[in-house]
Amino acid sequence: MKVAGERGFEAPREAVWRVLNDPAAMAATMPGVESFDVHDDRHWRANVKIPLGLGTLGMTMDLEKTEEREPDFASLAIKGNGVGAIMNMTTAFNLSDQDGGTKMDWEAEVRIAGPVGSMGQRVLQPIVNQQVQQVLTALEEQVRKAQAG
Amino acid sequence: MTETTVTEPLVVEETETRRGYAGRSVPRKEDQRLLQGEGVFVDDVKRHNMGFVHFVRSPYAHAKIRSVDVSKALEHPGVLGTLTGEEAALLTDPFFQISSPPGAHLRDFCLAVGKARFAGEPVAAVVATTRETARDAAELVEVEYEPLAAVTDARRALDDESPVLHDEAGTNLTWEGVYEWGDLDAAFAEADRVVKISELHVDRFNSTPLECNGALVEYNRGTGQWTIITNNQFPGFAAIMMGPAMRVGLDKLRFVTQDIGGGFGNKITSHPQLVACCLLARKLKRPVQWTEWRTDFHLSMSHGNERWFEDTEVAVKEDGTLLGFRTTALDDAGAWLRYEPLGGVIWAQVTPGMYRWRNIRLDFKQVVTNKAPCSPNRGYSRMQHLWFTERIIDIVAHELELDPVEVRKRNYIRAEDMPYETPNGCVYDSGDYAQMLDTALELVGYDELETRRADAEARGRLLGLGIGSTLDSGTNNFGQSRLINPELQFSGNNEVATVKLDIFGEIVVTLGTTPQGQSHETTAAQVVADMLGCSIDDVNVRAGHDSYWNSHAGFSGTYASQFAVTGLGAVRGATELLAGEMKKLASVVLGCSPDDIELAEGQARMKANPEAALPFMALGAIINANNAGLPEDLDVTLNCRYVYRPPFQPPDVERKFGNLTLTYAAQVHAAIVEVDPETGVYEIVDYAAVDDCGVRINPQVVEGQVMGATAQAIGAATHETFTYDEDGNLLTPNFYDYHVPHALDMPPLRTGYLESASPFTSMGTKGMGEGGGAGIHAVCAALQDALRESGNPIVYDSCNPYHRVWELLSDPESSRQRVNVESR
Amino acid sequence: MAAPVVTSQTIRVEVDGTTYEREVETRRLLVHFLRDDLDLTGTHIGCDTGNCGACSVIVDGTLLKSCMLLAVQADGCSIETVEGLAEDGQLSEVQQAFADHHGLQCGYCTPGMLMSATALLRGNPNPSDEEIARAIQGNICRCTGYWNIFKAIKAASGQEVPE
Amino acid sequence: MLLSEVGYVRPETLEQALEVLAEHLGARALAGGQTLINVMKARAASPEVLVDLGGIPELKGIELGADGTLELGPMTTYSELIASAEARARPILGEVCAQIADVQVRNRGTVGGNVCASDPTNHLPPLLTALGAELTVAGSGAERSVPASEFFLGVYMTAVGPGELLTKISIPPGRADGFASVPIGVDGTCIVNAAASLNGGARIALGCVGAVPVVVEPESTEADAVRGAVRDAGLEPPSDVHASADYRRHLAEVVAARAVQQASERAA
Repeated sequence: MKVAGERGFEAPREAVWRVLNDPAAMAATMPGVESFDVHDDRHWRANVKIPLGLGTLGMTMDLEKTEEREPDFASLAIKGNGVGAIMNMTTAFNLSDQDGGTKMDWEAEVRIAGPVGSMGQRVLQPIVNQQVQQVLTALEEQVRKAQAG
Repeated sequence: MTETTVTEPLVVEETETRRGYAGRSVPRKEDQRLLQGEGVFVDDVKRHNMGFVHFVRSPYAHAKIRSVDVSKALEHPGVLGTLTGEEAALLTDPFFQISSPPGAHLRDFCLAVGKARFAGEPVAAVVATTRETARDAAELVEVEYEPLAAVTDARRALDDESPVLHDEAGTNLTWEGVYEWGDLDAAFAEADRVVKISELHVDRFNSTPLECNGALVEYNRGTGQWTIITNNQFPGFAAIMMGPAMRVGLDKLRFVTQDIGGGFGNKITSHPQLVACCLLARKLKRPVQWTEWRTDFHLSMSHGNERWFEDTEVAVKEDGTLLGFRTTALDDAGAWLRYEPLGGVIWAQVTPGMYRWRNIRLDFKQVVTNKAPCSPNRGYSRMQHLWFTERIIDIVAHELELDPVEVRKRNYIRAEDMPYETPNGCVYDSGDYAQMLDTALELVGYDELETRRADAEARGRLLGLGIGSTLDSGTNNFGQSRLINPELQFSGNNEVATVKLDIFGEIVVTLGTTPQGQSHETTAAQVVADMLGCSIDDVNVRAGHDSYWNSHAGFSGTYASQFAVTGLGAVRGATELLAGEMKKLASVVLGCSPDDIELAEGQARMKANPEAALPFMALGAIINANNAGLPEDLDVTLNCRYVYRPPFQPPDVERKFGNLTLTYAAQVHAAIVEVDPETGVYEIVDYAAVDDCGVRINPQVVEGQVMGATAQAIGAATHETFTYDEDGNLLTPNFYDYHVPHALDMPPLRTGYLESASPFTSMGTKGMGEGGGAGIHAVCAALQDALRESGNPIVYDSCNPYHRVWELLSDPESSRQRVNVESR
Repeated sequence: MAAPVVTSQTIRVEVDGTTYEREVETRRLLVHFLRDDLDLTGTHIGCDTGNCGACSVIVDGTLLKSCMLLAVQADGCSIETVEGLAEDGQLSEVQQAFADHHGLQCGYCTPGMLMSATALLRGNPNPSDEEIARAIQGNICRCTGYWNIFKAIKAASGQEVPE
Repeated sequence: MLLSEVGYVRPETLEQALEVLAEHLGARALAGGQTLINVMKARAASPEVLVDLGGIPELKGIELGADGTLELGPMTTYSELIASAEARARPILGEVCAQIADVQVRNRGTVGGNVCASDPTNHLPPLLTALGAELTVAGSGAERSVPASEFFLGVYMTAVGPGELLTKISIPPGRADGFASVPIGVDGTCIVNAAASLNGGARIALGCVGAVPVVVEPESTEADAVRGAVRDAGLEPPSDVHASADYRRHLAEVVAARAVQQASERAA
């Protein structure tokens, strides 16, 4: 499943870059994070419980920064492991200046394997889309916070 | 909703068996227990102290297994033990492979070893005191996977960039063979037109029996024997697979079945799971029970063969006379060859379909992909091929602007040609296909077709009629396996029955078969009662199969449309022996010649003097409990065993020539569909099924098979598909997304029949039950007919859910590019 | 004061006229309770998504799928299963009609199908063809194509059945 | 089959239920269970505690107010709604409920469960959205009323937050309603569905084309206008084994027009 889009931020590119590369700020953007461990500057691990109305989907997510070209490009590989589902996600973003702010072009490819992956096909795409929107909105909030702080 | 018309039989051979129970729809013996919830299905069986097995399954379609750690699972309260692929590889040998190289090199164990090759493949097993606990613990088994790229499209399987599933084979092309008969060059030289069809596709589905697989396995440490209570429908095959793998003789494997909740071929290849259960029962020193749940079944068990027909060329005369065809069949076997590559030859039982063309070339290639393994499914391998030949007929007719009815009639093998030898040496025993077609057309209302078309059009609907004609070849000659692998030492076929007369006059019949709804207890009793001249109520047919009873042979089981021939052949043979013994015994007691004795009304009596009679009870008592004083040389046990062996020769491996099956039941179905052109949604509004399976022992049972097969075909033609995404996730792993027909989906059905007695069987019967594939062909043809005025698209897939019909409607040209007609 | 949260509970149910009292884990589905705890194996399981209807039973007069109910939710209820349809070995009219019209082959869907048919005819003694089909739309049969089941239910309702 | 371990409680009052939900963050309300228990079988979701709402009388019942407003207790089963004389005040409700799944599921499944599950293929989220229903949500504090158009937040997510319950569904009077769908087979899961209501301007709510029902308000009830409005709505439907995004977009136009047509016929 591929999703992509762009998002504008009213902040300079460096500020956005800092947020995107700050594990703590990133943790705050992810839904249902219960714990977030930083192994080193390229490897993070999060325990998340993705809240769904019918219960939560618990996952351990290993995040690895696979490429980085400061201050405009980075890509991540994320591997999530949960009961009944395994998620593999690669995501990349590209920052550029735009009207005094920053434009972020992003794309993500999500692959979900296991019973949940196949059972929930009719609902997974909407869920992924929605989670992505939530992350982006939270990201905006983090950028705003970082600007204010 | 439903209206069923049974037409008068058009061909009825008077036979000896027609006088009594045979030929009548007597009530089923099975029904009393099944209607009261007192059948015994595999999951109903319990044993003291049994543990429940849950398999840990790979979430990945293709991944290296770096490690399997069961320690956390073993610590979980209630867990009794585990089994891993590495253990299995130590304790067993790989399953025997039917294929010649490179397929022969596959190393298939009961659990994945080193690598998982399809999503849902069992990787480890956990046993616990409750079902729920076993599943809890299975979640605690830590498997470290290294995901690999998957290949899920057979057409990509041989690309350089595609991953190879089995390093031992070195290629995904596990079997290939070239079949050619007749003179293709001459046929194409003679043709007025050559119709080229670039690609056709038979989709992946199966019959999804409502009961999934299962077993309860006990191990007797004293004798080293396993008792496998299961619903496997072909224990003979399971035993051949399991014994060598487990390094034991077949007497150590006792198979027991009773009631089986549908099989349709899908319960032939549970042997890997059965081996895992055997190993666990021995390791844990207690009975273990395994029940497969619906999602497990969809993910991992017995998908029907998916097949592509590439680069087909058909040689045809201007008037629609078919001369021959050539094609490449690319068969997608899934990840393992559990019954394959037999599908690579089984289709050849019906090489020309129902038509008289004599020049045929088919290049068969079978590949492995990261999908669930294929194994037989109702109409196994013939269905795919017959769909293909039927598609050819309709495409040729439409492209040449001929009537598909006329093209069929022009080319059908004629009644006067029977028995008909096909180009590859099979012998179609009897039948009148044109007559069947006429009956089907009459039942479906062909005369009013154009009126109905106009009426539908006025309602904004597109109406179309389609015909599907098929053969249900029954009673395999297993010698055909040598066309796959000349090293194999299989040929012929056999089935066993024992019939005995017991002490109080009970007639007890034991079958080697494993029925799953086919009413064997009833039909066997009909035959026995007729032959012994007694009431059907006095005939007790044992339910199920037990290899302890000594009533089984190498090919025992219920599969491949053969009970009416092999099963009843064995019953008949054993009953004949028993009747002879009963007469002999009576003649000794009554002091006459056995020829003077007849069996009637539950007695052995003198023909000349019916007063001089011995009731069956007396005969049973004399031999079993009161035998002093009988002549020493009286060779009578009243316990007779007979092995029926059909008259087969091994085929000619070089020419790929020989008789591959004994009987050929035939089906002609006709469907009328109405399509909503705005959405692609369609409905089957009328349906007729005409069946000819020779002499019918129990017409109601036969008709039940026809109906059931028809419903399955309708499901397969409309919505049933095992579709995978490119990563190898199955997108239809349950009945939400895998939509089988519901009561509301059923069209009105009319059935009709012919009885063309088989000259090759003792009662004129033919195996039957698998002919429903005709429905897939009929629906495809009806759709193509309905869409003719909407850009004349080509129906190229066997499964046509609404989205595909919409695609044909909105872009007919893409489908039309698959077809090209050359004039010569 | 809210009721306590429990993970197992003693329940009392009446099944086909017999009262059973058992302690059961709260997570156990009613169908597993019937089959495994009470050994009433007439009620079957054909799927794991509530689609197939093989597990249909009548709970306090209402037709339900026993795979979508926890056993504890049936506490205090009266349950009818296929095993209670015949009286003294005498088949009910619906059961007999299934036998007469060959409405079953393998017999696996049959218990659920019989419960659906029984529930239908209690509320609607003279169902139309459409009503019969709607009454069993939640019961999957893979053997018969439903046609003979339609006939059987129609016959059980005393209506004429075209042969 | 084979659920994970789960706590269970069957409160007898709404207060008790809310109390348990507030106490246990991992608790989920169990209504008819016809979705939730299946999700739990797949272990795709594993609530820690199930709060069975079956024993709470105030969550049941159907009342028709003097002004024609229909008030549904969320624990009303589909079968009860179909059989209810009061519910016939808004006939589309019973008609649509009769299309949901099968007899057994309709006997057990509840209207509240249908909306709170918020599965994109469910029937009632688009229907209630089109009808302009109001949903009452109770928590530890005051009750609040949420219009259906704001109730559905995502797949399996609604305005009913942690510690809260849906307590009432209010449906304004009206008759000019329509519903159309393309299911898999005659009665399978919906591929696309649409509800329309012409009570005060045309409002269409489309199901199965996003995480939540998509509202489209065409300028007229003419088929072309309806289809145009759906086309302009910029739908981003999912692709799956039953339909590509494009096919769903197309079907959305067709079923919207059909739902509006049915509604128009009833307005006449």
